[in-house]
Amino acid sequence: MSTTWREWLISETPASRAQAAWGRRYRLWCDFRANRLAMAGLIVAVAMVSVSLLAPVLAGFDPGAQNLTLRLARPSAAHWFGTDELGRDLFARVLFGGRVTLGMVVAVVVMVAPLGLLVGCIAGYMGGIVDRLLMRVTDVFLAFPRLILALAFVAAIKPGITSAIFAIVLTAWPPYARLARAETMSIRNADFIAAVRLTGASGPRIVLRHIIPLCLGSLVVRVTLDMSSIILTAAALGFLGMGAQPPSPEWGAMIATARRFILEQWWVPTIPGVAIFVASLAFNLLGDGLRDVLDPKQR
Amino acid sequence: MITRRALMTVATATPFFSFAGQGWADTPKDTVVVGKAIDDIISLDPAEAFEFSGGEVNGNCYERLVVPNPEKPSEIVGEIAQSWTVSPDGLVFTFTIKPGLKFASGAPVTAEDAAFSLQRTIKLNKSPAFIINQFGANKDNVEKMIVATGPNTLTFTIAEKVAPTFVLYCLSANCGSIVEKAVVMKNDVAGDLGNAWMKTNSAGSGPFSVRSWKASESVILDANPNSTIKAKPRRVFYKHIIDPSAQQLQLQQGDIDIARDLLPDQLKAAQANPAFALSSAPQSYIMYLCLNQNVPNLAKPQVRQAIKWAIDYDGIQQNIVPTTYDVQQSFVPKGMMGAISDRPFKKDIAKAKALMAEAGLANGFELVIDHYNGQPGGDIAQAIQANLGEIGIKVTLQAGEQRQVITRYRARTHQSAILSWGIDYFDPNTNAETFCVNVDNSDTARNKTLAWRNSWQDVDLSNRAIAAVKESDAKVREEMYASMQRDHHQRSPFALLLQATGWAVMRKNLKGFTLAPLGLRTTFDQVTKA
Amino acid sequence: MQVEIQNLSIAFPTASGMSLAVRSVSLTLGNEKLGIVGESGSGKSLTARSILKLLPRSARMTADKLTFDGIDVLSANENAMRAIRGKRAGLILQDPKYSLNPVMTAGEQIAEAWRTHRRGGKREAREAAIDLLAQVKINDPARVAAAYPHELSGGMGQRVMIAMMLAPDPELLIADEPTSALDATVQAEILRLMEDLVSRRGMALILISHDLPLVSHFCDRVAVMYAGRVVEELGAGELAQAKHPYTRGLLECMPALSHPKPRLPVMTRDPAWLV
Amino acid sequence: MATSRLKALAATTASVPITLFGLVLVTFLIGRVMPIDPVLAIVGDRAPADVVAAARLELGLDRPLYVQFWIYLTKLAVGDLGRSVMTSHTVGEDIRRFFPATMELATVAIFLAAGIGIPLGVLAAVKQGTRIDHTIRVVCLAGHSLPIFVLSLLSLLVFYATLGWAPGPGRQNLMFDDMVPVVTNFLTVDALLAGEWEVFRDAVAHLLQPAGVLAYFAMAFIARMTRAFMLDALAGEYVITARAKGLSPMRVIWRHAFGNISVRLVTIIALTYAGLLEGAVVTETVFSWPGLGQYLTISLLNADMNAVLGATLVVGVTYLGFNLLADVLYRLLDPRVS
Repeated sequence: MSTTWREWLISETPASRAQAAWGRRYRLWCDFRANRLAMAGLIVAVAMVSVSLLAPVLAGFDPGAQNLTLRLARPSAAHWFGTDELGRDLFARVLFGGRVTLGMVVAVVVMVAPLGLLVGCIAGYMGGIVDRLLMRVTDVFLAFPRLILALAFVAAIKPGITSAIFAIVLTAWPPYARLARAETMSIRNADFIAAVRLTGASGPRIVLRHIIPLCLGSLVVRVTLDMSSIILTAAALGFLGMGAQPPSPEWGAMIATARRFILEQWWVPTIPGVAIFVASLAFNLLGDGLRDVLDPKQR
Repeated sequence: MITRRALMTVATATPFFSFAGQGWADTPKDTVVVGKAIDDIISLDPAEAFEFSGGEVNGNCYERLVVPNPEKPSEIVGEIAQSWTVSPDGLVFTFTIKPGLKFASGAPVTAEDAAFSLQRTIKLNKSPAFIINQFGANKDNVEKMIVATGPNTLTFTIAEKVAPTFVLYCLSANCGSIVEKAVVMKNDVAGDLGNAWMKTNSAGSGPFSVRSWKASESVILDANPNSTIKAKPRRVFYKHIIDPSAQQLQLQQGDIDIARDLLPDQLKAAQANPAFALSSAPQSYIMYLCLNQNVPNLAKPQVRQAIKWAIDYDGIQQNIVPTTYDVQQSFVPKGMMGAISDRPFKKDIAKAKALMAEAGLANGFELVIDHYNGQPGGDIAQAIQANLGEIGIKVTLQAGEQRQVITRYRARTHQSAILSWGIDYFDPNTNAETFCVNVDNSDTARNKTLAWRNSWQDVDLSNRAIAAVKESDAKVREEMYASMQRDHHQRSPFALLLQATGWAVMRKNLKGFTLAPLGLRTTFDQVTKA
Repeated sequence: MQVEIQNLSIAFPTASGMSLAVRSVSLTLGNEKLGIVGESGSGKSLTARSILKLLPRSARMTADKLTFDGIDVLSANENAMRAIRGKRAGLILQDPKYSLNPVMTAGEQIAEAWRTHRRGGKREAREAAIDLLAQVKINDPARVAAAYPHELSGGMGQRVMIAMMLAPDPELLIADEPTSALDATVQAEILRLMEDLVSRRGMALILISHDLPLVSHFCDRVAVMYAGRVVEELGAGELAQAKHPYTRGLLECMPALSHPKPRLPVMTRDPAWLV
Repeated sequence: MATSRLKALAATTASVPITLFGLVLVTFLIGRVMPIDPVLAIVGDRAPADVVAAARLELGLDRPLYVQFWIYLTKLAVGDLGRSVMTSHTVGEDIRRFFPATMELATVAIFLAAGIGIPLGVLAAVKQGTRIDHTIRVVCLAGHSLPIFVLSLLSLLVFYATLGWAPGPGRQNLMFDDMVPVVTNFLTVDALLAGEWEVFRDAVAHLLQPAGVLAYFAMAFIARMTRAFMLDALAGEYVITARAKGLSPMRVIWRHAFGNISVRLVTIIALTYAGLLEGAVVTETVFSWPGLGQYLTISLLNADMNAVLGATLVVGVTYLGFNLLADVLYRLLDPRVS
């Protein structure tokens, strides 16, 4: 092949469907790459994910290992971020905390996106009484004060990461359902869906094969933007003592236990705060950039 | 109002956004502002209030028949009672009321008021009522048991003979506060004996009276001009501040005069700061690890002892709670009659492991420990988790909101828990009973003591605790509690850990405030500000 | 009034570098009616809008010369351009559904244009707007003035648009496919109205369209654009003499009653045209 | 046209009671499965068994669940929200006291957020792709990325403890306590009604910091939506028309582009406003603000179910109310909706 990959990708006259598809993706990537803030977000997000995954290698300390003689030590060569109130290495805890936080984010997204999508698509596609019923349920959950619902839910089960995840899912799905419903309604009456219906495709098949894929673009954007709010909700739950429990190095819980040091050993609560901030900002920037590219009409 | 306004104009003459750092006015000279988490208050009615902050407020607003001498708590002195006698059979206590005492309304304090107050506590039958009704009174017979026999004399008849000091200490409890009958009955709604009104008001003869209580916001006490105890501050203002850091900040900024809930590290900083003075006193709260005997592994005596030998008491105390707790391994808190200074346990992994092997559990087992999600409970739980890990017990911590943990505890669904216990009244029986007595281990038991909650029945200790109450000889009684505690060390499913020390950090210009020990009265009547 | 365009190029950044949308176009316009014809994307709209400097933000414009009545448009800033826009040259867009502000009444929008350049009171402006609506042959000008764009038909909307652009009495009117969003029956009416007004006021007109015969009917001169270039310039009457194969192609694609063809030919494009 | 608008409105309004019913039901169920014994809050840990049993009976907890729910509903129907065990007041009284505090906070916050966020959003859209745009986006996103409790703590540390510019936590200087008669429970309004300027000034000073923190959080969303809407509007053909008319850039931006998005923005602001009511939960804790958020949290953790149900209901009603308001505004203000 004499042409380079790039030329193949940006060709105006693609020779195959695959080439067209990849060309389209490449062009989106080029648009995305041009957005420097979004790229910064992507790089930071990827870096955080990989650092979290490599935490056992990079940390150098066991995040749970206490050394009561060395409590609240200042940042030093041995302990880059200092130590906390039980003499645990803060750097290691922040790294492992990334695993907890990002793990929670992934778990929430994996549950909430399909759930919201399904409810929304069914409501949008079926219409009528099903739609009205599902939307009322959505309304109920939307009208709930989000953090309170999560708090109540966690309190009702028991504080911990698992219940925090379910609590966030419980509060996060309605907007997805709304989004998917709106998209479905706009697609439902499109000519090509009518055409598919003429070929005898069943309702579920239309929803699964034709409607859901078309909602994915806005869904991806929504998910990325939501990641930051998931991180923040998880941290708020941890902060209020209802999320991850000590000794788990979850960032919000770390701040909650360390906030009493804010006047003297300010770095102990501040460092996990910065971690939350950086992660959340990265996902926000990334989501913003993705929205510009994938979902220009929403911007 | 006029003077207050004049004060304020001066105070607010400072600019809206002052750059001077002290731009926001200091608190007024005649007002004491206390920063404290006061959301535990659910009522200010002394017949009902059973929580820490409510008790403190009552202590400033009411007087009782008798109280422990604040200088020497083992001695009982009269407050409203001038003197008292006990009948030879030990069943009838007769009190003579001091002349000249007045309620906030200006009306004199009479034996009728005193009798009414105690009857009212029994009749309302709220949480603290048992402190009085354990002597045999109930709402049907109370008017015969507690009688004003004259304008200045009152008799209190008990059903069976017990140590007189026990009775007197119980009468000194918060629920023995004397309220003004006329005021209370004026506010009676549907036979509630004024309970609804008394929740947010006061009718006592103490140095202060309640001006207002706004839940989760503030309690304001105004000096009671008619009290024989003349209060120096005109007003005491409890400001609800839940966050210790916020308390610290506001103390530094002069927005509050006293911070009550600072944490160890903040106390350390405050000690080093010349702008502050500190007051501390041992509190009645004892933190303990309990082991539910319905868990087979924990029912093995060797395991219970192994756990007690595995915990690093000193390490925990010195590193996590250096100022706010002391090591305490017996159930009677230091400072109370019957307390012993024994320290039988220290961290000894070899010994603990040997005990585990003896129990046939050399490889350890898994254990769930419930604890409060607040501090320092969380840190201590983690330290204990690490300690028990060394002898092979794999601990899973289960943190919960306070009432959530207690709900599980009361339902006996826990395996093990780290909790605190404070005394109900100023007599060792309060703790001896709860830590030892379990005469009915069924789910419908009337008295659900801590021993019951851990399904632990030790007939010998139960009987000895019940017998100790009846012993009139103070010396012998003290001995009985001492030996009970020593046996408790060896046999109980409780690893007693720490006794709380209360701290108040105040600004240097504040004089005359000290924290009272063991839940006795912390009062504000002698406080002055320079 | 004289518009001179020399060697105008307009480019847009894309993934594969800058892409030229207009390539070295040169045109001059006096007090006459010029038609610019070409298919979608041929650069005709951009060329016309460059006179008002109303190009998309990402567009990069270069030219040897671009003047409006001696004013150098290339170097003019926004302020200087505002002296031309509206006051001296108006622009009519394709579809009134989008080109009229949906949340302002027709009257407000016309009055706004009038007031911007004529400094009059509000009441005066309202009266002027109604008068202008009458001039574009609207029967019930007061009602239309009070109506929102979505309440008007396409033809009506375009009349509002014309009235709005004529309000400041400009010397040049640029009409960018003014009728392509309208019903065929309305198209002629609007064009006739426009031609009538332009002639009566002695204005110059640039009429952009993809409909060659239509344009030649209304204009003095026609420029044919293809792929960003002016491939041919003709007098309106000289269509028959068109030389460029693209122009010829355009003409042959037209169904005509006078010369019926069994089958319309398909346009063949020669890459050489691009050179 | 007017009737179709009214019909749509009526349909939206009709759905509110159904949603509220769902809200009550879900809260009720959560409250009942919570592993906290509601009796504990009333009688404490020490109470003997008979006192506990009496309290349980008093709360009606011995009845079957559906009976308890039915009793709650019938009382609710006559406006009786029951009594809070935490405060010993009726929940209605509590809400009248706590809700205005939160509303006051949220109201000041939303004004700050909209007042700063909208111009920033417009500016970012107008300067799209420039350094100004990037700066605004990052500053706004930062507000949305910081946990609100960190922001609150930092703000206290900086503006109160270090600089001394702001008064400390709480709703007012305690010397002013009880100075003005309670009319609305909006302290600023009450102070004005009483003509107490010092109290008013003090109340405003105490409001600014927590409201500022909330506003920064809300501003991010408002600015971001404004920017997005504006980009959309600026790309509209009618903007080209407006420019072709020779209008000044200010007029093009504000009258034409912004004029087109203002209705959509109103809905966004209304929704953000509703969101702030719950965003206040954490802020209130840090700033010792006696508001509904704190009330809800504390009641929840004490299983004070009447309080939780009542407060949730109020927040829910407010949220739905704002939604409805947004809907109404949209339908009434935007000439395009028919």
